[in-house]
Amino acid sequence: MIQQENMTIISHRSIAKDIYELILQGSLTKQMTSPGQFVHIRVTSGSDPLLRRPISICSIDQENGQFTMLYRVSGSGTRVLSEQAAGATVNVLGPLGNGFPVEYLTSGQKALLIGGGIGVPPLYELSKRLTERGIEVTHVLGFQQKDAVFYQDRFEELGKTHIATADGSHGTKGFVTDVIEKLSIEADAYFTCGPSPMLKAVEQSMPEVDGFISMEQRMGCGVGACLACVCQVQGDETGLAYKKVCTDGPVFQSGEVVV
Amino acid sequence: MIQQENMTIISHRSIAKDIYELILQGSLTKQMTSPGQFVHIRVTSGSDPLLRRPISICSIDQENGQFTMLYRVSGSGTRVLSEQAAGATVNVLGPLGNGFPVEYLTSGQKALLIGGGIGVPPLYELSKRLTERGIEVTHVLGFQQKDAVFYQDRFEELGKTHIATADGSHGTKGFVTDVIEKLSIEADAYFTCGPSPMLKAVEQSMPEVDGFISMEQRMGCGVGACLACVCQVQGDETGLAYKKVCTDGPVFQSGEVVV
Amino acid sequence: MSRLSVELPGLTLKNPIMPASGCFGFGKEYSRFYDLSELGAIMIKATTKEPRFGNATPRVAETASGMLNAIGLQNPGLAHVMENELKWLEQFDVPLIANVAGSTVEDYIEVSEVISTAPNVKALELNISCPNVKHGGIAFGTDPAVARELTKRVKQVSSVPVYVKLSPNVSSIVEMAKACEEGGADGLTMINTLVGMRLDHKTGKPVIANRTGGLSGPAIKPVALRMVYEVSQVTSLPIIAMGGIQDEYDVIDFISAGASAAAVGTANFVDPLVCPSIIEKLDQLLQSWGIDHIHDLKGRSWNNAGEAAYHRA
Amino acid sequence: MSRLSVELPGLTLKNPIMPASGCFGFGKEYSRFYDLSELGAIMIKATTKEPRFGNATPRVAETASGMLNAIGLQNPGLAHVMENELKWLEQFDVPLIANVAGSTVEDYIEVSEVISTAPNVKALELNISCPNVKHGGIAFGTDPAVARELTKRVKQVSSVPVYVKLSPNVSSIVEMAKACEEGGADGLTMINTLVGMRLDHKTGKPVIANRTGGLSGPAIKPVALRMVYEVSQVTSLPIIAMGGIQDEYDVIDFISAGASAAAVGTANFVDPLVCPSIIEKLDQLLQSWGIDHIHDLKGRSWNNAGEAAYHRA
Ligand SMILES: Cc1cc2nc3c(=O)[nH]c(=O)nc-3n(C[C@H](O)[C@H](O)[C@H](O)COP(=O)(O)OP(=O)(O)OC[C@H]3O[C@@H](n4cnc5c(N)ncnc54)[C@H](O)[C@@H]3O)c2cc1C
Ligand SMILES: Cc1cc2nc3c(=O)[nH]c(=O)nc-3n(C[C@H](O)[C@H](O)[C@H](O)COP(=O)(O)OP(=O)(O)OC[C@H]3O[C@@H](n4cnc5c(N)ncnc54)[C@H](O)[C@@H]3O)c2cc1C
Ligand SMILES: Cc1cc2nc3c(=O)[nH]c(=O)nc-3n(C[C@H](O)[C@H](O)[C@H](O)COP(=O)(O)O)c2cc1C
Ligand SMILES: Cc1cc2nc3c(=O)[nH]c(=O)nc-3n(C[C@H](O)[C@H](O)[C@H](O)COP(=O)(O)O)c2cc1C
Ligand code: FES
Ligand code: FES
Repeated sequence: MIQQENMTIISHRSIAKDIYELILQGSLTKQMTSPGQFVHIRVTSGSDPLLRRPISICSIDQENGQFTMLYRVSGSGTRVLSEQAAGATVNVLGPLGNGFPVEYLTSGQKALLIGGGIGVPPLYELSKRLTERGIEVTHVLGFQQKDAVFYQDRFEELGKTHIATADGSHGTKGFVTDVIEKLSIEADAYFTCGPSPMLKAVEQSMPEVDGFISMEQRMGCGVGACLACVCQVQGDETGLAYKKVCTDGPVFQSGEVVV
Repeated sequence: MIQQENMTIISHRSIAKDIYELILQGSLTKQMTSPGQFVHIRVTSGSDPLLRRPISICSIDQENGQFTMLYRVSGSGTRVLSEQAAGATVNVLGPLGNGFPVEYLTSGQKALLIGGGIGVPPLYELSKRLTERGIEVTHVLGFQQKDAVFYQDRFEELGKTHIATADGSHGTKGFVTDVIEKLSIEADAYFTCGPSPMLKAVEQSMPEVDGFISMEQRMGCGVGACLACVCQVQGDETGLAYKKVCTDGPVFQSGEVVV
Repeated sequence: MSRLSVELPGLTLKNPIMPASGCFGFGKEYSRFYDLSELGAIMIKATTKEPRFGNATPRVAETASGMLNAIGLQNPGLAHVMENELKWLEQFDVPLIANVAGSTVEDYIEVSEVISTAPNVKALELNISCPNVKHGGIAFGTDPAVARELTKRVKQVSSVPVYVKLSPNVSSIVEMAKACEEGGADGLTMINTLVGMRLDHKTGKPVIANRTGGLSGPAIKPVALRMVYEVSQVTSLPIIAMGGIQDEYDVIDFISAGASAAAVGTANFVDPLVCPSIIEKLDQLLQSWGIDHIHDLKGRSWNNAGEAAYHRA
Repeated sequence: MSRLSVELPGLTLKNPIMPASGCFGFGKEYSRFYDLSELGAIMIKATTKEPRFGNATPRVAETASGMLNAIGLQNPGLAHVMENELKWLEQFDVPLIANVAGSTVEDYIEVSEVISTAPNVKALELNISCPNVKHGGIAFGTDPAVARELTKRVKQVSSVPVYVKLSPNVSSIVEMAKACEEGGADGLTMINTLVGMRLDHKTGKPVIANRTGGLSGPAIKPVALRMVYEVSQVTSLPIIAMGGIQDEYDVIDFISAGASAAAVGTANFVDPLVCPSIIEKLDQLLQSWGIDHIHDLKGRSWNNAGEAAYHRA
């Protein structure tokens, strides 16, 4: 069931250049079960900015009824959000969408988690779930430059972690696919989230491996009603088959939709 | 000279039903000299609400570089303002307009200050200035009902203070003009601020006394450029003479403009 | 009779609040939030003869107090809508207003004739004002003669009353309204979106794939209100109003401007529970004002309705 | 030559930023905030033959991300403007664009003929789009034939280039633009305000004494941008664009849409220093993007201008 709630800010801090970590508390947390799902955030009670903002669930703490989001300040909505202090409330709608299938792999198998920039956050809860199930996890995380890197230590606690930066200021210089090729990392399945060009490159670089891809799209409602967020199904020539990122996704199996 | 400044909130609290007291600090305070002037407040950096809000200067504390505003939460702008906490900044443009002429009376003369609702605040600084000059001040303050009354004690410290409430829940039942008539208060000049019907009633009830009236009008720019806030000059048949409340006022001599 | 119940051609409404077309799909998604039977009516997503995929993405962009959309009338087509969506909606006690779109007069006629026979479709809403399709749509909505003719033709085949949805992108909305009235329309719905655009600051290119889109949300409310005010004074047709409605006060404004009922579009995206919330608060507000029926306030911006009621309050 | 300097018919602009007519009076008030010589130009308040008091108050009302105004062309009349306001403005090194209004063609002609002879008036802006006066104003702005004829007549008497200010309250702004071009206009300014309305929630009556008013501010930017985008592709006239501009990015958007310069209206009320602030930040932004001249970005929403510049950056 989808709900909306005014959740309380427990902690709110900058963890990298323009990147904020926001911890929220409320009963909605109970509904959050699948890594890769997202919430739809209302940043003001006024009418500017008007629309909600989709942000991935990065980490769930059922014990304390809290969950964590990481977000980048890029426009008006995230800027307003970043000005909220602990104690204030944020209106959250969710959890929305279908997350990554944690059950797809079994103990002893290998998972490759590939994240780009602000696509990295949902992989954190996913990695926790996979490692809990005894799956061996390798992370390849791409960032713009050194000061944009976040959560490296947390990912390292869960498994091998390779960092790539576009300008080479930290880790390997280049893209995540460069790292994957260079190290010829093997995996029984990959799970990826990030900008479309990255998703496309990842899908093409491992055609023989099963993969799960989290898509981004501009959204209106976030609940499947407005048809803002559609993407096309691969191989559909009519153009009439389509999927909604907000409710059919955001996670799709590789080959399912046109990235 | 008019300036604008992001002033810091020193204190912000509710002092009566829907009435807030806001104390701001900044170098702009230095410019504030005349009681009855107002500031133009921007309550958000977003575009809703868009326009500034005119609020009177209630009290000036040059020593600490602070001034006080009292305002009533009545719509979207004042609601947003009321949510700002101490430590935050508020963008203030001002001081604007022409205030009450403190020099109009001399020591030993009698002043009658008549305020209605949210027109009461500017009379506080005025009363301080007048009493400092040795003028005997009487206050007649009208409110809707008991829980809307504010600053009664402060006014009492400065001079005789009569309260009227529309429903009789505090002080005299009725309007400020009822009190003035009943007590046949004498004065060398009156100074008044409040809703137009009150201003009109006051002007009519004391035709023989010199008076100064602070007008309210919807504003755009607040600096004299947009012509939103015009009022007509009494006796002007052409309709071409006019005054701008924001720059020619808000205080006018009684008989000068059409209330 | 309740304070909120309203009778309109073809429509017996528990209350005058309904989601606007295209902002509520065919109801399924929002049925996860509340019982759709609470609604006055539902204006379903535009239906065309054949299925349509609509425009490329991005299809939406945010603007100051508003949003642009260019969905492009994506829908599964008449047959599918009849067999699936409308059937599914039969479980709810709520009248449907079917939004009909097309590229040619014949398209409109075919869809209208068929969809008006569905048992829960109580009225049609001719979408002659969609700014986001190349053919038809808005062309029908800017030429009075074309609008009159289309209305007349559809009236001949429809089994239920016909409302025409007006476009605000015209020099005179009054002329358009009169033309529809002459064509035999049973009511008007207004307004559809204003044509607008957003550019990407860095590239300078349109954010929306379709380049332009339809502007909706609170930003357009002043324009919508003015148009309802103008039209309600010159036609006798009932108006279902929309454009930026977010709360019960916005509904009161449109009723005061002369509307008989109100539809909520974009606000559903901001708060999925907005419709039931408005219904509840509207009732409370009228009660606290001592207003017996919402139509006691109808048109009071230009007539004297509600004066007595208001002063009594 | 600087990154921001722009040449337009009659106008040599240090930068393409100017306050929009009616939002800056005749400059006196804002001269207390900064040196008016910093501005690209000033579009002065509408001037009519005779003095006008304008409409009753309230004259403004706020709306979501916008405002309504119905000032009603209040101004001290042609003679007073010539002798006082324009004279006073001569102390600044800034070209003036005189906004001309009237109720009849003859009014426009008389004012244009005289005001165009003032030494600092470098161009006229025909206000055929004011929604807030009973006679004239918007009537001239919604009929292409009338607009063409008026333009032609004014061109015959004006000593300086003539820009026509277009109303957005039309079915086709492209038709209006073409008509003005045919009439011999030297440029276009767009857009004026959208007609809108706000009601008092409690009484249901219009907040503005004139009942309807002109909607301006960020709310209308998407509509303005779309119209500039459409018009710039079909006429060769330079466009001075306005509608919701608040910062340097908004200016870039309008230039990308096809405008040659930009005017700032409502934003002056929000921040009296907005014009000089935009000028400074615009220069910095272009520099940081490696753009040599702002017109390298002109029309890039629909042409390939700026592609090279952008990729170089
Ligand atoms: C399923 C999903 C999960 C996401 N998870 C995260 C996350 O965990 N952390 C994070 O920082 N970002 C995430 N994003 C991207 C995030 O939604 C955008 O960065 C954010 O909406 C931008 O808002 P703004 O106010 O900063 O920008 P503005 O430019 O003011 O936004 C204007 C409009 O465009 C939309 N928009 C802008 N950029 C994007 C984008 N990249 N994707 C979708 N809509 C966009 C906004 O939602 C808004 O409607 C996610 C997006 C999706 C679809
Ligand atoms: C010179 C002057 C001094 C004032 N001093 C005070 C004061 O000290 N304390 C106080 O509480 N109020 C004062 N007011 C009134 C105050 O400006 C309004 O109450 C306030 O603007 C309402 O804003 P809102 O966001 O609550 O209401 P909204 O209804 O959201 O306002 C919408 C628009 O209407 C305007 N508006 C609404 N009511 C008024 C009004 N009564 N007068 C002028 N504009 C209005 C707003 O400024 C805004 O532009 C003063 C007004 C003027 C002109
Ligand atoms: C995403 C979206 C899709 C829409 N689709 C349709 C549609 O299919 N048919 C139609 O007549 N109007 C459509 N509209 C217009 C709305 O029904 C409504 O007229 C408009 O949005 C103004 O109301 P609002 O401001 O409350 O959204 C759509 C609007 C939006 C935002
Ligand atoms: C208070 C006010 C007065 C205006 N007066 C005039 C005027 O006299 N002549 C005119 O052509 N436009 C006038 N306008 C319209 C503006 O010049 C401008 O076209 C419009 O406001 C859109 O720009 P903005 O959104 O930046 O305000 C006025 C606008 C406002 C807000
Ligand atoms: S965002 Fe509305 S359908 Fe996906
Ligand atoms: S508010 Fe603009 S002139 Fe007074």
